[in-house]
Amino acid sequence: MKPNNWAIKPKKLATKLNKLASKMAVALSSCLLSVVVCAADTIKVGVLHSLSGTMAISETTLKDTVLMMVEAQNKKGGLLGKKLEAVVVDPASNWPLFAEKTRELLTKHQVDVIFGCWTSVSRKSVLPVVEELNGLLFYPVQYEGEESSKNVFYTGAAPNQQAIPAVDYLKQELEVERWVLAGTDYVYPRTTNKILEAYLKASGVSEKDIMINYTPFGHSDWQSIVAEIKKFGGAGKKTAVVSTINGDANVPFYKELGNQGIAAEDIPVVAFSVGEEELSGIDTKPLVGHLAAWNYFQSVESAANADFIKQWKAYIKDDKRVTNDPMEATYIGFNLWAAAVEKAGTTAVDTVAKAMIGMTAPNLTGTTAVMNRNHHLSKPVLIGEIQDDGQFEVVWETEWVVPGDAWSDYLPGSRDIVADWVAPIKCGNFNTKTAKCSGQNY
Amino acid sequence: MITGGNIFTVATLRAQTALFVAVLFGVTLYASVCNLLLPQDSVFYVSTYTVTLMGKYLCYALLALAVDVIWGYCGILSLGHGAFFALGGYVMGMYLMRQIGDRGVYGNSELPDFMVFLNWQELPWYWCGLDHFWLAALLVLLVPGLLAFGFGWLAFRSRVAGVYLSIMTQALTYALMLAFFRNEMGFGGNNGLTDFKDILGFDLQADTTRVALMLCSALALGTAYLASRLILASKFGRVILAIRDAEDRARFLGFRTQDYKVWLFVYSALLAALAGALYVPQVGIINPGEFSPLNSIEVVVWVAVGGRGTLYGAVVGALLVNYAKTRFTGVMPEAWLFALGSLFVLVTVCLPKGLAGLLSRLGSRRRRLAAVDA
Amino acid sequence: MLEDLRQLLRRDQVWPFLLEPVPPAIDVSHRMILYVEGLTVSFDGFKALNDLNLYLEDGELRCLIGANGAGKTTLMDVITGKTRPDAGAVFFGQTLNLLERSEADIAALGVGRKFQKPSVFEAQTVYANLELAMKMNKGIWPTLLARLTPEQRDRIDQVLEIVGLDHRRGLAAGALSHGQKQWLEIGMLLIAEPRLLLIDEPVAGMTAQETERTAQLLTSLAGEHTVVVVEHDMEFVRSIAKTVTVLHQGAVLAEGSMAQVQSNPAVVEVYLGDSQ
Amino acid sequence: MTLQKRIMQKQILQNTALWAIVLVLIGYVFCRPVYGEGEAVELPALAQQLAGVKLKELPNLVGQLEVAGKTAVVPLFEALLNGDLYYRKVDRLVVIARLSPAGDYQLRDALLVTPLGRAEKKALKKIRISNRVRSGLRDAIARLTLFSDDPTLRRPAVANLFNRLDDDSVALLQSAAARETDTDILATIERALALHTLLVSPDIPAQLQALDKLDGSLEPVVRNRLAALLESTENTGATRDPAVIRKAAAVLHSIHADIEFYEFLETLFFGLSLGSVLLLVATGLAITFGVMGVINMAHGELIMLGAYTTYVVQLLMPDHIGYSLLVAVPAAFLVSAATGIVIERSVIRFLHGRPLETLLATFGISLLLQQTVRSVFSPLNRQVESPSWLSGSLELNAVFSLTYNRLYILVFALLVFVALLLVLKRTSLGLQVRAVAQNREMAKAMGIRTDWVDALTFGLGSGIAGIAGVALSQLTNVGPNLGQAYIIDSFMVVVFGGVGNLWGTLVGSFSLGIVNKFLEPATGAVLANILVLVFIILFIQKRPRGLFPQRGRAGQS
Repeated sequence: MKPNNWAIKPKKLATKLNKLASKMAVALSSCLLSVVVCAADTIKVGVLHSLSGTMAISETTLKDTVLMMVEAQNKKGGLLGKKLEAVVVDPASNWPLFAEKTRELLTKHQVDVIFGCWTSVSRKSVLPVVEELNGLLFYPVQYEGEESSKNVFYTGAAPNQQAIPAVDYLKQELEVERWVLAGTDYVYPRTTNKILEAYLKASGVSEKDIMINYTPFGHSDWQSIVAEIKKFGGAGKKTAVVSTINGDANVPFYKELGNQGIAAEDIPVVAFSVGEEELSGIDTKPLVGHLAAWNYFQSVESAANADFIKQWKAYIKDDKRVTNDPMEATYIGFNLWAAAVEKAGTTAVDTVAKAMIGMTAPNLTGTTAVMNRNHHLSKPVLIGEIQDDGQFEVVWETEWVVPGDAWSDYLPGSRDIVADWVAPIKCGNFNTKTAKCSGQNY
Repeated sequence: MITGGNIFTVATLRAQTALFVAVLFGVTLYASVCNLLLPQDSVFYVSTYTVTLMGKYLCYALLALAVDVIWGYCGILSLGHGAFFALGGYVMGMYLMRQIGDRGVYGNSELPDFMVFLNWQELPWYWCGLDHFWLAALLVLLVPGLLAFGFGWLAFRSRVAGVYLSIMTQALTYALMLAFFRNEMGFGGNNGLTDFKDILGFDLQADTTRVALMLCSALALGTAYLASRLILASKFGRVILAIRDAEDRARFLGFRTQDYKVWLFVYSALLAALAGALYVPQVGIINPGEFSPLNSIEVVVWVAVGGRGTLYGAVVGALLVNYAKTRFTGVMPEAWLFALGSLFVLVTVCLPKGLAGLLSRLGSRRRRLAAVDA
Repeated sequence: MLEDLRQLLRRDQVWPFLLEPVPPAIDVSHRMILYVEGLTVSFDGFKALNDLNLYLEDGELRCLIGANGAGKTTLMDVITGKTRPDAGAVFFGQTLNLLERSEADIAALGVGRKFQKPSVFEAQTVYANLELAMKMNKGIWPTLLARLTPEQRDRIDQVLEIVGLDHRRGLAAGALSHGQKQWLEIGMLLIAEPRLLLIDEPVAGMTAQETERTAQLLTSLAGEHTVVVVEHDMEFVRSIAKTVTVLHQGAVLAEGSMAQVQSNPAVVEVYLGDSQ
Repeated sequence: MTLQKRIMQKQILQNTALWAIVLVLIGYVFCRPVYGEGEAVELPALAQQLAGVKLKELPNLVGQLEVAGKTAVVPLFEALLNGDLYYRKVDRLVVIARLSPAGDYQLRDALLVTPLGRAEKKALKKIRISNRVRSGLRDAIARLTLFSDDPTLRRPAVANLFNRLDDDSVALLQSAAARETDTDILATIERALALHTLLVSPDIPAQLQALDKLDGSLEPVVRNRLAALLESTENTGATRDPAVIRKAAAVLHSIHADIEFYEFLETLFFGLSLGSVLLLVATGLAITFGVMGVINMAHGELIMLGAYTTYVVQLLMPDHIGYSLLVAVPAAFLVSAATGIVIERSVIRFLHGRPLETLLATFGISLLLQQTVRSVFSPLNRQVESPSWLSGSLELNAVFSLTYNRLYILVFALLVFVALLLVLKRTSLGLQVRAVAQNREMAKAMGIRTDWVDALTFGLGSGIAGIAGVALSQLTNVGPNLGQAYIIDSFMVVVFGGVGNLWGTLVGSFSLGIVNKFLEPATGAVLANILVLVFIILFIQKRPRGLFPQRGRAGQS
């Protein structure tokens, strides 16, 4: 046994395995072959989504989306006269592994851009590495905000692009007076609910009309909590549930709601983590009428969306597959990046990042997405009602696009902080009171 | 061959230990020198990525060693050693968090970022004092050590053994995982602790710091290996083996076996905690996922693959499996899980002594053949 | 739980693992070394021992016989601390209450036990087995730092010779034959220098020759040690026993010399009842 | 029907936009004889407007339809509510369409419900509705069915009106009371009228009498109105007779006491239900672990296989979802049992007497099974439908109801348990299993084929895991990670109850379930879970062999 083997030898083996894998995994085939074939002079696109482990359910789709976009771009002739080459790694839903794989992408494969991450914790794990090695990360999922990094572009929704419009809708259109904020116990629901609580109190809702509840990941026994919600909702005022319940816990939650006789007309549930893909694994009959707030729904009728759905179904070779909001965020992010590279004429991170600001790209709902100075997008907000075919019927939408706010105005800690990556501020967390850019040492 | 690995002559053991230490330090020092002194385009250059990876593997190897000490030598199968590893890591993580000071995104020198945006007003008491490295270093060992002592004292005194003990250790780490997931606990919930800046004033992103941390891990592993070797070669070690093979007999000979088990368990937990504390600054994050029972079971598999009951087997197993994991998850994630699953089954059914057992069997056959030839 | 914690934190006691074990002296001023009185043990309603009384004289060799389930092994379990009785008392000498002590303590007091099924440390050498059994401080630190003194080496050599395993000293105990394991276990008892030896079926699986040697060994032990032998082999019992105790349904049925016992009508009825 | 009824009862508030329409309609219905003769001529034309109507205009259109069509539009409303209303793209004809077994749609006239032939899905366009429309439709159906002959229709209608008590609904209820024959419904109407009297009548004896009637009434609306009444006298000093106030307070107090009692029952039921799930998942383990000493870490995956079997069964019989579970139970048993036997024969039999090794090997098997399922069925969750007899709840009164799926699973778990006991106690297989568990060598000597018994025992335990999977498919996600969520819990139950003792498993699972559910309101779900785990860890220190240990010498070795 010579332990130093691990550091040097198995180059050949890896190449062989690469070839083998490309034969095996149908979805990966074209791209991985290109990894092997195209040795030099390509623009490398890193894909950092979990393909195994608990997050594989959600993230595999995004990996496929990026690969589809890369393929489409190559058909259009690539970028700057070069072909794009996707480098796919699997961080296996393991957070430290996300950091390790990022380092691998940036140092070993020297990718020009990374599309990746889903959970907040994975992004937090990757962040120091991306900043250290000056990479470029596009993050396509709605999140809790409270962050703006020089090296990250956030194409998902910030809380003010999802949670606050949803609450406004419930207040104004459904005249909700009593609120249940139910979430899985992690940072996104915690922050979102903190923001919503402050927002509701600021608009005159009293403490006793707000109920906050947290449950663990994958919670499956919802009997007591649903009974409590039912009791809370039986007090004579219109009640709604704002749900930041994550992933797997949703199915048993909705089932229990249905069985305990809580229909959408009585106590509507508006969810921020339930999209078309999640619904495709659920018997949606008991869910009909419940709501979700996103920046995109598959059911939106626009030419761009129709094309996108067609392209997706053709790429994935499955007519039943659906599209969802994080896919749109990936789509926008990719197009913005491609446009910025064209504009900058290089893939150098600093130049591209500069070109990104103010860059626009059409989104799939018929309007235009703009990358703001705080590295967040301006997007429209849509509220949809779940239908029995697993799709959403849009019942409300904002009149204009809403700019994403990195630092919430409703949290005491971040009220005075703004992100602005254009000179003279050039800072992700600029404190307007002290006029200082705290923490980050750029 | 009755039960391999235990009836080594003193000479083979010495040779084995010397070889292990030589290889360990040879490789790590070589990598350090090549990383720091050679230019990046040199053929012999070792990238920082590789150095960090090596550091991580060495921590895993130390964790595997910890599990092997109690499982291979005392027959206590702990499915919760990840708990001690993670606790050690959390203490270190808390120290690193305190080192950030006012360089966090909110510029709050009193509170870590995650406490600021969840509206914590002041630092919880259990965070106090952790800005001092030596106190943190003490707590790295003290916290998991006390937990191991408390758990072991209760469990071994009431003679919870075998499968029951395994399931209880699993419950322990599972309960801790759930607890650390709770944001009210003040450990950052699901996100855990991250965004570390420096350790003892050295920038964590610097190549030299990374190399130093990797060398520290190697040193820790080497020391732990030697210490374990000494302990197990003493009469104490023979009592431990005696307890593994016939606990009742040992008890009727006058040994308070529960005390022996408790102290060995604590020793093993300390090794695991040390591994965790070294792991965190190198990977840059610690979160409740490390408490997951699955992780702990995986560690047991590294040991099984390498060969339990031989210290070098545990180390080799940890390195091999993790290396394979790094290689293959990138290339074919699906096949990897199939491979890992089959590895479990094949090793337990066909290679109960792991690779080390295979080696020693081959070795003894060669010796026998040689004897015949002569 | 709380009570345990309180016990743990008692100021007037040093934690047992920190304590240097000093075996208390055994008071045999009334010539008796073991008192067993009113012992009752039940498993799920079945009385394995039923108000059993037994007294052993210091230095005697006593045989216990009785049918399966008569309570012989259970009695040994109680004396060595493995099983807690429902009622009764067990005293070692005049003063030492064995029921308050753990197995390890009882062993340290000088009660050795050989199991029905030979129980040795199979992964270790014969020599190491004896070394482990050697009488010495069995605390954690002393064990960690222990080195064999020349006297101890001599003692091991001596015992190896007595049990006839001299030429097997380097062999793993697991490689020994069944009989040799029995001998090794007896050797382990000897080297621990106990006052009282409890020996469960020592000659099971032994050849006639080996049995004879065992008989010799056991008789030679009596006097210096007190020996209790449980055995089914009546020939063997007859060859070694001065006093025999017959157990039946968890209680003493008869006691006396082999001849007395054999002519006792109660014993005859129990053993031969069916055939009459 | 019960679903509708419950939904009606819950409708306390209605948005004001709809109120206007409701008032007009009630007035209209009240002023005119209910079974009027005038058939509105414009009805088909109105119905036709549904084709391509904007969501915003739909509530208005529904109101017009109700006025024009009255009971004639009930089928149309119900079709609209259930999402069965379409229009044909060619002629924009509004039709009720249902999926036929052939895969195309069977069309019916929207008003006359006469068959209109078939159509492809592509030729149809669904008329989509929103919550607001849905709620309006439910109200309209309630009003239209208040005088129906079917008491199951009248009941929700009454409850609906009770919840929005005002002069108009009272008038409607009074007229309904006159012709009501069902005593239960009549009592509800009387309570509603009493509440109205209490709130508006100036007559103090009448108020007191009304309070008598309201005593023990559990409808939330009564509780809320009483509380509001007391609060308003306290805060604003509104003039009310002190006797009435005192009595109202007493009535409210007794209502709260009743509710507390029912809440206790409810929590108990939740605990039993959680316990029954634990029992189902742990019983199989109690056999493989308790009887054979095999630590089967793949137990969770065998449960998962059972759930996937349910999914496949539903795929195979899409038209008989109601019966699919009855087929799925034996199918899941067979699939999991067969898998279990294969595992036993191929791996576990080599590891006999080495429980810790079985743990490792079966953990590997669990990874393999998970990944296999991922490859075959995709990593996404699969959709398993709940048959209608499993949805909804058994409503015992306004505050206490038992959900059917939980109720059935509770009964089912007990049945499985009893069946298993019978198999073990009464059959020769059971005898052999117990014999092998107690003394393998002896059993072998008696001529029992121990390897065969091992395989069957393992198969039995695995099969029960499969059955548990069928039950779980009705409660939670069917995905590759399904099993992992339950494996630690099931080990806890078995160890807590005492290995090798089925009764221990029964008592263990129910007590853990109940403790968990009673802790949950006080501590939250996560902490309750942690506390239960810590409790078990400490309990095992005190009683290392669980609640019901196997005793005697065999148990100690």
